[in-house]
Amino acid sequence: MQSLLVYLAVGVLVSYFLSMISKHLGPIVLLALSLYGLFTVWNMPTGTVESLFGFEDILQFTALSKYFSIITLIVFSCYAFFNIVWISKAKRPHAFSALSTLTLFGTLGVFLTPHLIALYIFWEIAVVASLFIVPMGKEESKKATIWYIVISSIGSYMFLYGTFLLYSKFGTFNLFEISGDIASESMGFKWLVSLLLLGAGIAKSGIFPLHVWLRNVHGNAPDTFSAVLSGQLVKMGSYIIALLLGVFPIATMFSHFYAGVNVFSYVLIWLGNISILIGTFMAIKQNDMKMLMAYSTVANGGYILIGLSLLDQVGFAGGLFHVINHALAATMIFLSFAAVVYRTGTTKIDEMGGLIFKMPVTFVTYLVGIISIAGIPPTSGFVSKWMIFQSLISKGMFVTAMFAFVGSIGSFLYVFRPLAGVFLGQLKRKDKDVKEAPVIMLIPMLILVALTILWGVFPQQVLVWITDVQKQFGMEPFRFDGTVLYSNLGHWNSWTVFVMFMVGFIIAAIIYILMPKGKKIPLDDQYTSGEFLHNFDLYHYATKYYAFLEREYEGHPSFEDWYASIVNVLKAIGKGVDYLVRRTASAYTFWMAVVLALLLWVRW
Amino acid sequence: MSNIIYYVSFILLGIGIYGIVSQKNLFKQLISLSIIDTAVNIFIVALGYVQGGEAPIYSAITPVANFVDPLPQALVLTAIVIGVGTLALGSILLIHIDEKYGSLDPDEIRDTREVVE
Amino acid sequence: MMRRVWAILVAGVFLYFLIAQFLPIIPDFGNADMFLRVSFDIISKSTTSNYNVVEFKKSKDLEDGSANVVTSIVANYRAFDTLGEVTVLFCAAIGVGILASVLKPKRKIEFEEHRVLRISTGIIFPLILLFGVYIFIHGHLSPGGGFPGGTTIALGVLLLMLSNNEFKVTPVAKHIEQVAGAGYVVIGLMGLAIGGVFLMNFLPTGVVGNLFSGGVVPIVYILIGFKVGAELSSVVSDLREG
Amino acid sequence: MTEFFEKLVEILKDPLNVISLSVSGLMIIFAFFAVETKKIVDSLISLSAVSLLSVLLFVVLKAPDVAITEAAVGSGIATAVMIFALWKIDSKADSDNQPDKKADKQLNKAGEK
Amino acid sequence: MIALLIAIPLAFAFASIPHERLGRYFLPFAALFNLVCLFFFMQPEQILEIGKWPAAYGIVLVLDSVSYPFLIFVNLLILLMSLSATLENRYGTLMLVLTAAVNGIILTGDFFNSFVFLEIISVIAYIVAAHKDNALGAFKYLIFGGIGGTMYLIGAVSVYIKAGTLNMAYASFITDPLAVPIICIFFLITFLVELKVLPLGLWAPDVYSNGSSFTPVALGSIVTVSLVYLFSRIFLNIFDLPSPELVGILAMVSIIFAELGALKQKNLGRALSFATISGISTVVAALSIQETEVVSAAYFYLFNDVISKFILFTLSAYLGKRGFKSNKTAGIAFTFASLSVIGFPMFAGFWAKYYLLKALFQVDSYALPAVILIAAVIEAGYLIRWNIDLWYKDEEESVLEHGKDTENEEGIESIEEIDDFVPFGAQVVTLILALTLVVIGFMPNLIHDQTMNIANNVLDFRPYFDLILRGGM
Repeated sequence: MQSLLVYLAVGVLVSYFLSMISKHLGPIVLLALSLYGLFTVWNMPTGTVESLFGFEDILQFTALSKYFSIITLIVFSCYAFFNIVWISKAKRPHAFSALSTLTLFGTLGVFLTPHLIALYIFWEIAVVASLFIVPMGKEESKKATIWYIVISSIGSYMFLYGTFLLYSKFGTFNLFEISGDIASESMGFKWLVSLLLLGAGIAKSGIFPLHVWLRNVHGNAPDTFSAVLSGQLVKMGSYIIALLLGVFPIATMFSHFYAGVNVFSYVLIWLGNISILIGTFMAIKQNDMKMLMAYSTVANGGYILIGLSLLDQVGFAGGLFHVINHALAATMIFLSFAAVVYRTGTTKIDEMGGLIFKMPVTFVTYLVGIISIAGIPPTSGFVSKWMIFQSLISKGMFVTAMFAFVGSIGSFLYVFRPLAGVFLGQLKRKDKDVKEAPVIMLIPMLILVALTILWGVFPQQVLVWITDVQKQFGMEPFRFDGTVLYSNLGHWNSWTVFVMFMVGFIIAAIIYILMPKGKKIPLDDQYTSGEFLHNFDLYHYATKYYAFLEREYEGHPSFEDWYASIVNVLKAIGKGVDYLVRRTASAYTFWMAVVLALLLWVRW
Repeated sequence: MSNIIYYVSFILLGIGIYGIVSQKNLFKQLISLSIIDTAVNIFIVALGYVQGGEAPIYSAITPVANFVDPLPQALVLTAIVIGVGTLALGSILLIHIDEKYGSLDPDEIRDTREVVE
Repeated sequence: MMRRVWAILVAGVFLYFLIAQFLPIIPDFGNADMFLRVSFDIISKSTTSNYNVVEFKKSKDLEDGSANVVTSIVANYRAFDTLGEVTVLFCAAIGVGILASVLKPKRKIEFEEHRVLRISTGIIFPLILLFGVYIFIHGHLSPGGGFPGGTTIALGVLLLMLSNNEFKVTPVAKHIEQVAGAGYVVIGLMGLAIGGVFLMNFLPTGVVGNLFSGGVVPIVYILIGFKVGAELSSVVSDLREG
Repeated sequence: MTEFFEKLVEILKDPLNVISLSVSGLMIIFAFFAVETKKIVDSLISLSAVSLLSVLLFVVLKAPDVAITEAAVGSGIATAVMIFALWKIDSKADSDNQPDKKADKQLNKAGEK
Repeated sequence: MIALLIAIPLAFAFASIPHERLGRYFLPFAALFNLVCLFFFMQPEQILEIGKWPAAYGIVLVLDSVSYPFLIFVNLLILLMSLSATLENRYGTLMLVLTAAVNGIILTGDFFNSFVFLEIISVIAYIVAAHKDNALGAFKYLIFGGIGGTMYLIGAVSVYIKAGTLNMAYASFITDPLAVPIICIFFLITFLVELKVLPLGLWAPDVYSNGSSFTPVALGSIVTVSLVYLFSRIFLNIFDLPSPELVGILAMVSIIFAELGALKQKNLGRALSFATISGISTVVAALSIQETEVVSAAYFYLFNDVISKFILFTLSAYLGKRGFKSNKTAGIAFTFASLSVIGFPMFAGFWAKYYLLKALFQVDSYALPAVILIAAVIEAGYLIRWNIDLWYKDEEESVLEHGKDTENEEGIESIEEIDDFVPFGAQVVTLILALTLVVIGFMPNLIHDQTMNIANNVLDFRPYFDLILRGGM
């Protein structure tokens, strides 16, 4: 592990200076590093302990680390592969490659250490590195960066405060050593510490109170980096949540509340519900496809949080599983968007259309991605959602189940909008000569497609990792053999389902081939009252696509506005301070008298 | 005359502070500052006074030492000179302010500043 | 009007602190007992030796030979403070020079010439100069010293300015300032060289009360006098020329 | 009440005390005038008066060195410097310089309320 | 021998009067001379009785293991500033005097002498503050600082009245229990003014934001360090702080409000001056908890804050309306400095915050860490905004209007040397300092051992007094 981190640290400089020769070399270095890392991590036995830079036993390779590092490295290799061509569009290629490598370094470090301070250091490294990539995107990305840094540092400073609280109580920074004796502390302390430490995770994975940064940042970041942001950096938050919920004996720390779920988890579950609701409904509104996927990330973060905080055999496994398939799905969706933007140059849905004829492979990637997001078999997205639903139903938490259900219905709706708007429908005039994305870009997308379907059909590999995690945390591991997954309500055989789907697909294909085709009419063929209409936008799918739904929650409260107004209040106070500064010495002397009076008052 | 001189110097100091706080005109503030200096000097010298002591100078009339405390006087010498240095700086700064804003009244100055910034 | 009320309150806080809190801890007026203060030994000039009675024109070769105890403190016991004090004035002079040099429209202050004033100034100025020099040469015997002497000289220069408009302080003042200031430091360094300690009184301190007594004290005061005179007159002329 | 008067009388026996008391009273009056008057010139003059009276007080307090220094520095150079500054400020108000009239105009404006 | 640290710069200053630019050339040599003396010819634990007068009567200069590191740090800062700043004609002389005064205020062991040096520093501060036609701010500072200086004078004299001597070591034997807190209140007010703890630090932003390349550095870095030394000497070593809780609370309030004030600013210099206020308030708040760990962490924090603000202020003075696109080195130094101020890992600032929080939690104070972290969030907000804005700014349009010094020579020179606007010396100095921050970020013990040593020494009075008693040259 130490060697891997050192290689990455060196790779930062190497990729920077190689980019000076040719800007395409930077991503290649990153690709090589992440493939090497993937190879190392895949074969590394869990439980190995190493020292880093002379600090003893600071790196500890747990099953959770293995799971998350593998996800990270897969995402990063596809990202780097994709960048090899895309980098020519980047504003500052050298800095872009170097900072991407630094981000990988930071995130891997986060996953590899249980030492809280080291974890914080790696965490902040990842944040800083990504912080300076984000503003390379669109014009609004500068404002987005402020959102990003402020909310992310709120989270990480909460984490730091909690860390030091633990340190002042137990005198150690190692999470695993702490976990034993925390249960004996006072209730308030337990609540405070758990919430503070989870603050980082909540802020990072865009759970409800701190979800506002996702739209700006994912929407405005450089196109391929959005894939990393949504597919990987958000998962750092999920890692923190999983780690704490697994390591801390939450069940014994807090009293049971409802349906065998303790109070703390119940709070978290409700946060997850609200995130699902907000994410889904806001995603339905969006017209920018990247922002749409950002809100879907919020919703899926809610799923992961619910699954993890159920803390039982099936639910926890489902949450972990949802991590990996949302990572894959989000990455492929954003990469396909990046490919589309690479060719057409816009992210607005209603400025595109009919690209299915021009970019079929990209379309397939996107299709599989949204199927996985919407949780339709045979993709891996279904498996995780099935597990989470099983756990919810078996616990009898029907309200949460309803929220999750609404969430998946909504996800059908919002993923269909870009599908219809961007790929189906009429081809725009300006897109007449758009070509399919270059091959280098297609390969990683296809790899992701293959992985999604593979793990949807044969989930054993992933489940092995997950059950290792559960064994390590002392939970009852998830039961499965072969492609058959057992829950205490029933079982599910993904292979059978896959076969059935294939049959249905073939039948549909035959019907499609045999039946007569529909006739194509160009848009300008239609007219009203003898007038030819040349405003095609009115006829675009995406215009007023879900008007009937949006009408229902128009004028909803917007959290961005709330936070912005808080900032304005702060600025008003600052203006007051500035006003005081601009007085003359008279006012200063008045303040001196006030301080003197205070001093005298305190003495008695 | 017990402690009256202390009260006098304190009252002078209070008047100086009152002037700094109450007067808008910056020149007045400078003047009040120098009043404060004078008050503090009087106070320090009074601290060194000894009942029935002579001026601390060996001379034909006072051949033997029955002196007031000379050290506070030495300190006050320093303080006076420092005060006048500050005063000269303050005056030249006032000239600058008057050049820049055309007034010594903080309100008018503030108005011009709002225009400037 | 509200300003005044606030001002009275502020001043009241300070006065309350000074009178109710600070006054009780300081001795009553005139009752300071000298035996607890270092200045007792300074007066009897026996800080390094044991107590001895100092007599005017008799006792000789004491650790400090100036009849004026204040001067002996200023220029000998606490000469380092005086160095700093000179430096403060020096900085103020430089500052006035800098700030006056960047004044945008040059507005020299003009007076209508008055004949009586001119002629009488011509007569009086040497006397003022002489008086100032006297003050700081006798600084260690009689009241006065470098600062009042130098200031007197500066006031004489001021009188010259008032009397005729063409008069201005030549750069000679700067050189006097330089020589005097550096001279003070050099005397200190000579003390370092001879006595091994900075600002040491390395000359023999003669009989108390003689003109040539007190070791370096008169020299220091003369230097200070010239320096202060040059600085203050350049300050005044800077302010006038603008 | 009575013992206060006795104390006062016993204080006023010494002419030095009489001098210092009257001087102190004058100083306070002048200082207040220096702060409160409208025209800067007047307040400058009363400021120098304050420092001159403090010279008397220093003499009473047996501090001739301080007295002579204050006389030369505090009330000599300091007042001259400030007067020069005031003249400069007024002479900017408009070109010709009769300091006092300008002082009236410009400082009534400045020193109001 | 120690006196040379003060005498040589002073002699240079006096000698450099007649020629306008002479002082500017003397300055680096004087600072270098001091450093060489400190490193090779002077070791700690020695005192100098000036004029061979015994400690109680005369003035003593003390070079103990507390003042030694401070001296080295301050002289180093002066040397760097002399290389990085553009000192107009006579300001070099002033800076020489400032060198002497700062060395003096750190070395001296005498209350009145420290007052004299304090006044020298203040007078220089008034002059320097008026640079770039900033007379109003300077005048406000003059009046307010004048009152503060008066307070210090009264305090020093009343020390003499109560203790019979002005020497710091002997002054600690004041028998009257009532007297010490009262006297300390005088000193405390002066320090709150000079260390710009709100609400007494309100003068600072108007003074620091005059867009000069050396005003904020000289006042905010060099003078502040020396005053922090004097603060800890008086309140941690000789007397003890009156009502430390109140001081801590004031400092916390000052941290938060200064950050809020900085959040709103449209002018980089002004924002940075507010940031300086909050930084130094953090140090004061930490010093008011008189525990070894916390004090050492406070010195570490001071070190980081001073160096980072040095870089930020210098660059912001030269920046004008331009972004970093044309000048990468300046940009990198600026970014490193701001990341270090916020306290990101890999920089010294992280270790400053780390040690501070660790020590604070060890002494069970939970409010100050929260305040520091909240302040860090706000700081991150606006500093990153400035960084992004300057890095990704096109040369022509400037999103935020920048400084009030744009109409004078800054604006003109910006046209011909658009591509490389920071003078070479400033670039080198800021880059060196930024790399120092990184190096400390990887090897914090270099500084932490020193600060622990200082803290241990400053908190017990015994060795200091023994040193004075032993006397010597």
